[in-house]
Amino acid sequence: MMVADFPLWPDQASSFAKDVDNLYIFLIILCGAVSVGVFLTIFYFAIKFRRRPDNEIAQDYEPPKLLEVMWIAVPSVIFMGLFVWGSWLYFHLARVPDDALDIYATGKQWMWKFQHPSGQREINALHVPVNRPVKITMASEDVIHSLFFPYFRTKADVLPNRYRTMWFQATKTGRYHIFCAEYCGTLHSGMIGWVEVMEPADYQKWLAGGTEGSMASQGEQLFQKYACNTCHTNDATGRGPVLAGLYGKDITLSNDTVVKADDNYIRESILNPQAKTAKGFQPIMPTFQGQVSEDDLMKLLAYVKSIGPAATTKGTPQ
Amino acid sequence: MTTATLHDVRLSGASTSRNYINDEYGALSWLLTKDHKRIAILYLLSISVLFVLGGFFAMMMRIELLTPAGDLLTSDTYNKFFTLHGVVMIFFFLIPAIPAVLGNFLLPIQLGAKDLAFPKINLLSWYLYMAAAIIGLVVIVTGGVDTGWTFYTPFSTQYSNTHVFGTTFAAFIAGFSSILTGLNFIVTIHRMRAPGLTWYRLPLFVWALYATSVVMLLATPVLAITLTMLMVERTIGVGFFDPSLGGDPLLYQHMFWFYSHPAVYIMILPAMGVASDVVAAFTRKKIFGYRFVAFSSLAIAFLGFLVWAHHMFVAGISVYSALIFAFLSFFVAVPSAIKVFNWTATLYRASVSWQTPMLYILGFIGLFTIGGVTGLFLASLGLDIHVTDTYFVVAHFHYVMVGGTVMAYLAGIHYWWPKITGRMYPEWWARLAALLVFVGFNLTFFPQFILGYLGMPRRYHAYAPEFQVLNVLSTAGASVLAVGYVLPIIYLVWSIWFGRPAGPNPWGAVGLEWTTASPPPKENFHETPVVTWDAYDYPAMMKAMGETQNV
Amino acid sequence: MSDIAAGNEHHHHHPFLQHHFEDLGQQHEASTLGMWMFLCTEILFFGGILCAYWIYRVMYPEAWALAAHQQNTLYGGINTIVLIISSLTMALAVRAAQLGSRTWQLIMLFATLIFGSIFLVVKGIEYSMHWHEGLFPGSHFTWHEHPALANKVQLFMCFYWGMTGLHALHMVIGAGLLLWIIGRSWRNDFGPEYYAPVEIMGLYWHFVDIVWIFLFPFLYLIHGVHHG
Amino acid sequence: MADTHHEQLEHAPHSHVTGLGVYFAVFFALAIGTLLTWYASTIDLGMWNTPVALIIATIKAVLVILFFMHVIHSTRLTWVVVVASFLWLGVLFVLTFADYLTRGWAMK
Repeated sequence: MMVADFPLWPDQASSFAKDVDNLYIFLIILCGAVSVGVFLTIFYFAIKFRRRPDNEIAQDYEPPKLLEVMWIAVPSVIFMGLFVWGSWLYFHLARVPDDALDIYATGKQWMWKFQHPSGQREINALHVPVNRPVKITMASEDVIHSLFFPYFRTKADVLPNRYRTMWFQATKTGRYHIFCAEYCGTLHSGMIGWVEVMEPADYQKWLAGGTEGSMASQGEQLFQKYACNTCHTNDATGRGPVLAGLYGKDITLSNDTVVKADDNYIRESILNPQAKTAKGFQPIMPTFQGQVSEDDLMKLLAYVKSIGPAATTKGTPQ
Repeated sequence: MTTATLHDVRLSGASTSRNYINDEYGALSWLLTKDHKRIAILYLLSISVLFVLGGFFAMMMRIELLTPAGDLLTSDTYNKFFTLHGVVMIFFFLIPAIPAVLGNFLLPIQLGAKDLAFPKINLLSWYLYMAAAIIGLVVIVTGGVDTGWTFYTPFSTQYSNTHVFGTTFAAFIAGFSSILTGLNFIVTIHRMRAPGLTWYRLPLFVWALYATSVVMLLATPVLAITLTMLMVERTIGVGFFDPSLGGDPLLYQHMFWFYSHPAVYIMILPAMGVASDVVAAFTRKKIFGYRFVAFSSLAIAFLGFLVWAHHMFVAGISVYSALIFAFLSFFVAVPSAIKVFNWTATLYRASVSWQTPMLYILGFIGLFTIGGVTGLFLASLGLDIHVTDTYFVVAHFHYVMVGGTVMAYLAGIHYWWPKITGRMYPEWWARLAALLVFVGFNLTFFPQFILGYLGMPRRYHAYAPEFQVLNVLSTAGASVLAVGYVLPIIYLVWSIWFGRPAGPNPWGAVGLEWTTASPPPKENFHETPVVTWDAYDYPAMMKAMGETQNV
Repeated sequence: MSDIAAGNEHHHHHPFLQHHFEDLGQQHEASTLGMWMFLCTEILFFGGILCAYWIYRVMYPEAWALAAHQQNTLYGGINTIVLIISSLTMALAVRAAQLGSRTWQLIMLFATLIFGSIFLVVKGIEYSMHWHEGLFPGSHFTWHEHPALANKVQLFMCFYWGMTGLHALHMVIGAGLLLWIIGRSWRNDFGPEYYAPVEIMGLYWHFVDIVWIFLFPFLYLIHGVHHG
Repeated sequence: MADTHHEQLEHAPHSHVTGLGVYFAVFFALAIGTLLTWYASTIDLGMWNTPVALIIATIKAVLVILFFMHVIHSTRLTWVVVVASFLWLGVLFVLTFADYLTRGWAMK
């Protein structure tokens, strides 16, 4: 660990750590100046105008009313600036780059499980390559957790029954904390781990170590195991929609509303298929609620993604 | 007429024979009292006990956090302690502290009324509070609760094995107590003001209590229904926020924070009211920008309802609604800034007395400022992602709640102690305690800002070793703070018997409460006062004093 | 100033004037204002669960329509009318108190109590039907018609029981208060000078009526069931 | 003299007695509203079913508040209290829906 003796902030190990720290430092200077200013002013006044025999009665003095206008207007303008700055950062953190490396995370009491597209699985540890955007798709198996990477200055709550995504781009190799930041029960403080940022070559080497095949291929096996392929055939003859090229597209439902076939749609369509049936198909698919684990769901999702349009139209990520 | 009435400020109330304390005797005369002053005393006693209890949990946590490993308490015990610390301090201390003790005692007197509009309901509020407190104590004794004071689902409804039902039920009942108090205050302020006491002649403490009551009335019912839904879900096993039925745990958070964010203002607004009264009394000056300060209380009460989801920026709300809430969150800081600047400006060319209440309030202004500006860090969306759910948040709200509310509560207790008991507290000890509280507080909570930015999450029983130095500092500060809190309990109790008799107006302050005897008679005033002067009209009073040679 | 002191001595000492009020007018204003404040909290109390209801209704329109279709519109409709009648009789009871007619007061208060009780009995019948149909949420919940929507129908039923249950609880409390008011009315406590308790009772009762005015269409009458 | 201190306050209970006709008229309006809302639910109004039900219910509630609860003859303060409660309820609805209705919006 490269911890200085008495650090005031953690290492800047991601592409936006510096941006977050800049806003932080700006706010410290601004707010420090205001706080110290208020402290000094009140103590200066309290001493200078302390009660003395010749000062039993306060002087009949009213400061100019213009002051009121000033200290309403000036903070308001500063706040607008802060709002814009903070929101710019927030959008930056919410907008996942297209070429990000997909990693899947599951939170459960009290561990973090990560799966790599190539099939590696790890618990309370995460290996990522340096200088490459990494997108994490997350769900919880039980209560709400929060995946927190302090050295990357980012975190996101992990919810049951819903996928969320977060991303970061590590800029420095090393070993950094992973914390759970949303209280989740007895061993909340033990739901911690390490993220290992590696040189791309080392990451490739690490990936090559024992695996049961890529997530997508494991998903494909599950696709056959659960007999999904009997209805979701590769041509339009099946009783269910063709899944190839489906991911990310707009789908018209039986009630004529249009939804996007995103992570959460795929998830819901597996667990509760009749909730949003595609137009032109009978709501005959059985539910898989309680039969597919979160890990397997993510593999199925990876498989559906792998046969999505991105697989054919978009080039290999840089 | 002005001079005549202000003249009374110094002269009336000389007769101390009959007052609300010695008017009747016996336990029943207290337990069945409808006198707002006696009910305030009942609250004072019960709240003090619960404050000590909440402080005990805090101290145990601080001792546990001396070392990185979780070695003193088990994880479960630690989790229960931080939950109980939060529940006890928020629902049983901070929310009722200033309104139910100081507000109850002083509101009718400051209005020149004989009592609150609904004395029986006032007593009922206290019984509800006690019922809630007793349920809470039963929960604690029989095993506690470990959900955090926020009771987030689905942990609270489906995973926790502790007394979630009992605790939420206690909070529910305490909520009713708070609603009834707020209702009583609003009706009293509207309908029971003394002749001549127009809105702009009201002390700012009354304005603050009015704004507080509005928040109590409009926010608390939503907590009540939310906790009811939670209790139902916990009892029948499925329910409103259950993800497996398609329910959304974030909806619980929305509804919870619709109450619990405004609840922050229930805790801080009365503190601001105390600050205004104390600043005026110890500078002998009208508060600069009286109307701005008065209306900023109402502005806070209103804006406070529009910002709740800033507790949920990483929880999974839509990015666009996060923008709305962040924008509004910045603007709730404006009225607080108005107050701070106006208090500061009031000191200019004032006659500042360094007596204990003023010491607390000077500390309050500074610490509240720090608490307020660190809120800007949390409202800045991109930065909030990093610091939310860390010790930064813990430090921020302790600066507001302890540096703000508790300091102001102590200021108010000292300021009105002579009125409540008729006795002066020992000034030297009181100043020492104020100093200890200030130093101990900063030592406890300032390191936590740094800890938070370094990434130490909240509610951690064990932590990474590099966080230890700051945690040790924090624990050291907590022990100083504890001494600072124990001292007033001792000397205030001592002063009831041995304190110097105070007389009706020991501070030379303006206000209806200082025109009646200390302690006040049962009916507050021997005859209904007629108000002809503005709040904090010190120049007029000083002139009156000069004329009667009665300094 | 002496003028005012003199004024203070001229209270007409009505037996129900509390010591800390100047006169009955102030007391009446304070108590109705207090009741309105209380109703304001009630609006937000029911409003909270309504907000949750609407969030899910927008999220799951089919399930909501399907589940509302299971409710017995006839019973719900009868109850709505019954409650409106009871509101009318309550309003007339307040009027009788204002006009000082003890007989009409008692008749109207009794009528209100009876219609309120009819409402509760009908509600009880509905509850027992739903219970036997397995429509109570929890481990015994049964639903076969449209299995894919079972969970969300159960979610709706949580709201059905929760909202009507809270409403029924308010009705029961209201009936208890009515009994107390009837007792005082029997003792001839009320008249044109002093009728605040009857008026406050009325405010409460009408509020409970308003809640039902919204619950009826929300829980019984959602259009849009597509049987597929 | 005792009554002049309270700005908005008249001294006797404000005893406006509403006429019987008004009470019965409101009652019939409420009954018709109930039938109407039931009838509206049985026919397909497209997207208008929900708004129609809401509008009828709101009109009924307003009638009860104004006439049965005497708000129409009450002090300004009572109006403020009534309006404020619905305003705050509106805040709860609008800001909560602001989250749910924009969750699906894509990030550009």
